[in-house]
Amino acid sequence: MNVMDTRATSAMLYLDGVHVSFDGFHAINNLSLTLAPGEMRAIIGPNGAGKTTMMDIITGKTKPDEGTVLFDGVTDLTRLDETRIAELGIGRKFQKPTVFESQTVEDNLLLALNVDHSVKGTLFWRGSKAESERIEKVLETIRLTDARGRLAGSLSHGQKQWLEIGMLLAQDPKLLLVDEPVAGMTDVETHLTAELLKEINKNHTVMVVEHDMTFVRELGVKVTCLHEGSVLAEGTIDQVSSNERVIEVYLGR
Amino acid sequence: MLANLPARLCALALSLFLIAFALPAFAGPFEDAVAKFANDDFSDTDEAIGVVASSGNKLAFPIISALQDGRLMADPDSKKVYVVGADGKSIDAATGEPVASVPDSASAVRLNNRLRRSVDAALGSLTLQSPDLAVRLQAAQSVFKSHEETALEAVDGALAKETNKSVKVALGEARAAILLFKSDATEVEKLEAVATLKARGDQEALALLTGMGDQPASVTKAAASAIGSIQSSLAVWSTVQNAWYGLSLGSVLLLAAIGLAITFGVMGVINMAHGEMVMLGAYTTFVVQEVIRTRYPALFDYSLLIAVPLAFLVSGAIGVLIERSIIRFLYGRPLETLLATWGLSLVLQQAVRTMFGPTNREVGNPSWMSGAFELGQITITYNRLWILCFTLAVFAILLAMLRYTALGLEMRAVTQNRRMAASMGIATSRVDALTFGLGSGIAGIAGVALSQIDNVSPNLGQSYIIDSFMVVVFGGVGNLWGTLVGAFTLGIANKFLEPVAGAVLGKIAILVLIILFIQKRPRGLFALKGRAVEA
Amino acid sequence: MLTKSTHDIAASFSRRGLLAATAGLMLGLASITGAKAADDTIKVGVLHSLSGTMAISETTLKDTILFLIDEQNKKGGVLGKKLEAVVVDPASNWPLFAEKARELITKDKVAVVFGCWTSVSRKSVLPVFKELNNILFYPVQYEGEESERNVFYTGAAPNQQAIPAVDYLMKDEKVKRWVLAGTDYVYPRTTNKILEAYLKSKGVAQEDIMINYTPFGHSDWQTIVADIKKFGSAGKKTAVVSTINGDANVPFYKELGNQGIKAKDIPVVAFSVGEEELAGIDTKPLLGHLAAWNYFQSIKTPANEKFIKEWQAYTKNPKRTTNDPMEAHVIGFNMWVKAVEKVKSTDPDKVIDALPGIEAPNLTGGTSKMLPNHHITKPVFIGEIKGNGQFDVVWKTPSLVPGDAWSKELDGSKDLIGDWVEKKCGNYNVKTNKCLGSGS
Amino acid sequence: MTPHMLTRSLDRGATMFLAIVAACGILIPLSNLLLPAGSFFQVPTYLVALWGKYVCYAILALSIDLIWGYCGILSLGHGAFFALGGYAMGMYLMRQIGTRGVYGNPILPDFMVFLNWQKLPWYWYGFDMFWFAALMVLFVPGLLAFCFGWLAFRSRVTGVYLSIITQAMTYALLLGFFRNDFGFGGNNGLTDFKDILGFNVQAEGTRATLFALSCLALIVGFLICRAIVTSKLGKVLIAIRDAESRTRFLGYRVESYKLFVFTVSACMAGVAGALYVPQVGIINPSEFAPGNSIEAVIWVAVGGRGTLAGAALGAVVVNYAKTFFTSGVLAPYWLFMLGALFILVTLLLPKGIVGTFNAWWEPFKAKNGVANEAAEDGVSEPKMAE
Repeated sequence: MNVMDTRATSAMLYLDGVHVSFDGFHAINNLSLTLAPGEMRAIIGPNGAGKTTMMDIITGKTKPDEGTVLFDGVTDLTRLDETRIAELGIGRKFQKPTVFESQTVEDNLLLALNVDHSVKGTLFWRGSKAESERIEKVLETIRLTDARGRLAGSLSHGQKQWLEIGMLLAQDPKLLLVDEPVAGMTDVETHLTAELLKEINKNHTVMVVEHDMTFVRELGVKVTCLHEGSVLAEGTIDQVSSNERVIEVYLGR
Repeated sequence: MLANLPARLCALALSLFLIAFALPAFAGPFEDAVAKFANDDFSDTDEAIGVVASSGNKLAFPIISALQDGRLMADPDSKKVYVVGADGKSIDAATGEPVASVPDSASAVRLNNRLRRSVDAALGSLTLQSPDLAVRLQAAQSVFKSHEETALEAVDGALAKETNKSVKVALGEARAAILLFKSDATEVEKLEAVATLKARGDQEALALLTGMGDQPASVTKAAASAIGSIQSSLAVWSTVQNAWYGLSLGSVLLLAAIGLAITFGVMGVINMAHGEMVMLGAYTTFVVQEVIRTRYPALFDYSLLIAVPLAFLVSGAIGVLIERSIIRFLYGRPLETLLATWGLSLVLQQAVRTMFGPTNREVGNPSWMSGAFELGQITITYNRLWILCFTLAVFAILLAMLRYTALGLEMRAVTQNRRMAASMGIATSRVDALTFGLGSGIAGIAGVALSQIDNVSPNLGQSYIIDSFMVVVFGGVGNLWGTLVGAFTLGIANKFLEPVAGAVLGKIAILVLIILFIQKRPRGLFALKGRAVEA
Repeated sequence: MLTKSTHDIAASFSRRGLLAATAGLMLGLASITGAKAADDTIKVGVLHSLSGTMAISETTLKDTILFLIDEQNKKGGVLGKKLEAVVVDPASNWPLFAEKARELITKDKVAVVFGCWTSVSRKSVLPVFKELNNILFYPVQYEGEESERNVFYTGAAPNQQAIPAVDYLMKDEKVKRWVLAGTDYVYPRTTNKILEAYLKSKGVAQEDIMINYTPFGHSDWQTIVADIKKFGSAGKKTAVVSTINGDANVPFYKELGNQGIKAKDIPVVAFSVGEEELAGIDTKPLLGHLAAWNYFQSIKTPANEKFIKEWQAYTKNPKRTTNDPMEAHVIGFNMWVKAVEKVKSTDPDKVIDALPGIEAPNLTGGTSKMLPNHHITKPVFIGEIKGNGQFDVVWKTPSLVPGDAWSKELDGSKDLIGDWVEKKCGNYNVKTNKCLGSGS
Repeated sequence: MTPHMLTRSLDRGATMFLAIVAACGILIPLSNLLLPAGSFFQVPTYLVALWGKYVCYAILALSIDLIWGYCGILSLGHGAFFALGGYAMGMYLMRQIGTRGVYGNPILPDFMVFLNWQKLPWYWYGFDMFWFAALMVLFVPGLLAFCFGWLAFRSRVTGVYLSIITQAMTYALLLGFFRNDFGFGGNNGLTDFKDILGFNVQAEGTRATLFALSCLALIVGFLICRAIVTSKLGKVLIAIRDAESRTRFLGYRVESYKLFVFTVSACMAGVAGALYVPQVGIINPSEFAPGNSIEAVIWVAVGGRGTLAGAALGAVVVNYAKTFFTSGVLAPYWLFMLGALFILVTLLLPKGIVGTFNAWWEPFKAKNGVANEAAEDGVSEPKMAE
């Protein structure tokens, strides 16, 4: 017990023995996973492995049937709702790019800034120079400065992915959960995204879920392979991709 | 069995009438009494009934049964009274002699409720020994109801000869009822009567016991205990009765909601014109019955069977039309569908109002849907029972259809993943139209059933639409079983609340409970869980 | 800072939109004000719902007025001018009733309005008629407790319907136990209050009276019919006095029939069920149930037979029924014509003053008279439902009953009278000799 | 509202809208009162009353647009808040009748006297004072909306479920207010008002003033809505409308936002109802009828969802159409017209009148070299909540 506790307190994210089932289907099955502060981790796994459900659990969208989910070593995430978890400093990018399509790129980022999110605060909000500067900086990082006035809905798929990452940056969370950031991107865009994530990782802990093995390889980080709701293998990309069970799962029996 | 009663009575009347025909008439107070029928005065008629019934004259039965059926004609000018036989031949009521024709100035002797009771009582004692079982039973029951002392002799006579068990019981009860109110009956007789009534144990027995007036102390005491035991058994039965009412209300709710469960639950289309589909089904029934009434009256009992497929086709076809012309442009915009279909419901209502007029139209109950039977101490009406069976049958067929037919499979495929289904070669737009048509068609069928218990007016649909939505939302969208459980839960809850809180407060309470329930389970009773829902 | 130029754009567009819209509305305004009343006709307003829930009852009344105007014009109109009907549809929407009343009087300049069915619609238009000083003929039986200068009540007051019916049941059927069942609105509430007080004054005990209210359009009557059955089996003769409103009656009677409650066991006397309502039901199981009205289609008088014939010819429907509120309109219309001819003017003030005392034949053989309280004298009939959807009159009052504006049975109103001839007051307290409230 | 918020909310479109409303609010009453009756430019009193009614409906439409157009909450029970506001005002007006009622009872309204009520129910206390009634006009609908919203939004009832339970709410209130035992006059409701703050409600001056006040309320309501939707809060609302869970993952407490606008909107609806009652002269439970609320939503759809001015315009256009079609030869067919209007608008003008108009001008705007930006009101097509 004592050993586990030490692990728990030092980790940025700590999942242990987590179970979730929907109508008898075990989506997450005794899942245990630890993410150290400052780490970037890639999560791979076939469809239905429970990757997105895991993210749902971490961000409070789904409550686990049992198990421990700790953030920053102390906070029990299973007791909190999405808003509170976001306020604690966990940002999430969805599998399908989800931006506010009827608002401008700039407004999207403005909404994401981690300033006062209360009703009163937003009602009486007046822009500040610091905020503008931050938005400016993020716009540059995600290369959307020229598109700042465009409706987010009119962006290309790749741009939307970036805008969403940009929103994560504006949110400035301690932990970023990034779900399939390069789905539908060109090779160039994929490469740029990998660079971007590495850049982000300098100041943030990042968890990336991705299918694209080239991309994962490019990230060059520790990889966890999920299958049927639990961890199948963990290690470098080479270790994992040579793991027999992983091959079996991916290629079918 | 009881359904043929009038026919049997007619036959009996005819046979007795033929006997009477052969006998010569004799003068006396009987003729004076008969002449009173011509006065068109309710008190005189009442008096005449009493005298005729107790006269012992062979004409008494034909006269009184003719009076009951409106076949006793009286001529106010000549004061002559005629009995028109069921075969159209007439006799002079006073003499029994045949007459060629009844004068034009004669009109049927009128009755009111008081007189109808007198007629029943008179006929009761006159037919206690009829050869026909059903008539005897009916007679015994009439005597029980009227419990007039004069009938005691006839009851005793009939009791001695009776062989049928149920008629015997009925006669025994009639006798008990008479004795209970007979002032000079012995205490033993009265105690026996109380015991008989206690054994009968229903509302009417209770009525007699509570209303029996001054009695010897022992009888009063026995009656009090009998009342107590009847009341406690009735209390149990009333719970059963409430449950039955709940089931019945639930079946009506389910029937109205089931089509909506398809269009709203399966397709996600909020069809505010759903109620109007129900209304169209009801009007189809009306049209079918009109045609049958004017052309093929013999088929009346089959009118609903004919109306069901027609209503399905009419509402279904209109449903397909609506889907093709309006709703298909609005997929993915459920709330706009709501607005467009609301407009549509206004148009349909006004269209029906223009075509059929604003007033209620008469839709009759076929004989097999009329009346009621007793189950223990509760009354079960045939129309409610058939509607319950019908609803369950529709539900089962629908479920089977979704599960086992190609269309059902396609429907489920399209619901779950439209793009995938389309890429697999399913003509999604055809499936959409058919699904909507199916939902509307079922609403039409519901209209056939609802026409049996409710108004057939342009407003018919309006009264069901909110309830239907509540049922579907309460049960859980996208789940037919949820709709079933939701409908019966709401029906039963409503019927158990109604006696306590009254109809209005009961309904308000149900609505508040639904609102609170949705807070607890935002997606209804049987919500789908997991990621699929959110996607 | 983020959307600095955005609004300017939106502005220019919504401005144009608004300008266009405003222009459209102004045109609309002009089209309303532009309408002018023609001088060679006398306009008669018809304010009955042609859509919505009340269309079921009110459409017939609209047709009745059109028919009467047609007949009158055949006779040469009134004061040498043709009558012209102005029909509006208040759509069973009470505020719309007030709006339409205002429109009829101000825009169309009608001389008189025939209209309303529900009490609430009358209450809604009442201030309008008072303010604009016009005349409303209200043809439906109602709860009483009202006598307004601008309204003439040609339907029955409670003492012209409810009390005679109860009297009949008490005397002829020896009823000892009463169920007062009604829809929960003011007419049944008031009628039942009056009846309750009346029954108690006749020695009926509280436990022998059961009062039950149901919502509008109530369709599931199983429980209530079972309750009535239970209440009726207490060993005393029981009757139901029904003030159940229109739509709810069909399922109510269907349930009664199916649960086997026969009129000879528990008769139901209804005040809102007429020939029109019965048209939607198979009446065979209802044989013997009663209704109390001031008119039945089946009443055989020459006037009635002529009326029915002409009406059916007018509507081109040989089966078209007639009913009590229609007769009320017939009487009201004829009274108005007589009053106008008497004062040779359609000026509301003159007509209002002329109307009390005017007599007009009703269709059942008598002559109804407009009373100073703006109610009329009417005969009361009790009819039994027959198998053919008609009524058979089993009892009638020996003479015409004058309508009471204020019920003698209620504490609040027993000292009140309406008298627009001498006292010029609708709610005059005879004890204190004062005209209460704003009634003058 | 801070001056800063006021200036931000006043763009040219808004200013134009306000100018038109203000002009109507001043000119119509003046023309009605000052010009001789019958002259061409004189607006007859009945039109003042009629248009006063439309303006109240416009306020209601505005309140619905605030939550539906900007936050994606489709309330099918907003008529309930309108009616509650109306009842609060109606109760004040009833108490003002005093001894002028037909029974002359100084305390009890007529309907209580003739149903033999002996004393005033507790919830009628205080309504003899205008300030109290005015407070209740805001407080009662606001409180109901707050409680209802607190329950519903916290447990994340959204989309059609929310719509259906709002409908259940207004339906339950409808049944309740129909009951005479509730002490609000049952089906007849509250009527026969005499005066308001000492002025005769039927006097032309009072009508004109009420009309002007309604216009003023529309202006204030519009400004409040504009201030809300042009603030950052407005952006959050649109974010909630378009992607609710995304907003939540950004750390916004979505339920608080919804609760805030829902309550504000209910209060606005209450004010609309309160102004409506003295002008139409009656308040009755049928205002709670679910159909009324659906119709109000349709006004918004017709005018243009997510365009505040459009919502107001829609209310006026639809109600004007109703007035127009329910008279004369068209009367028997007006439901066909109204129904067809609803169907055609949803099919052909999904953005409503103002929204379509804006979209139509889009190319023109681009040609003139203005950056192709989205404005909050209307240019962007709102995604329907699901």
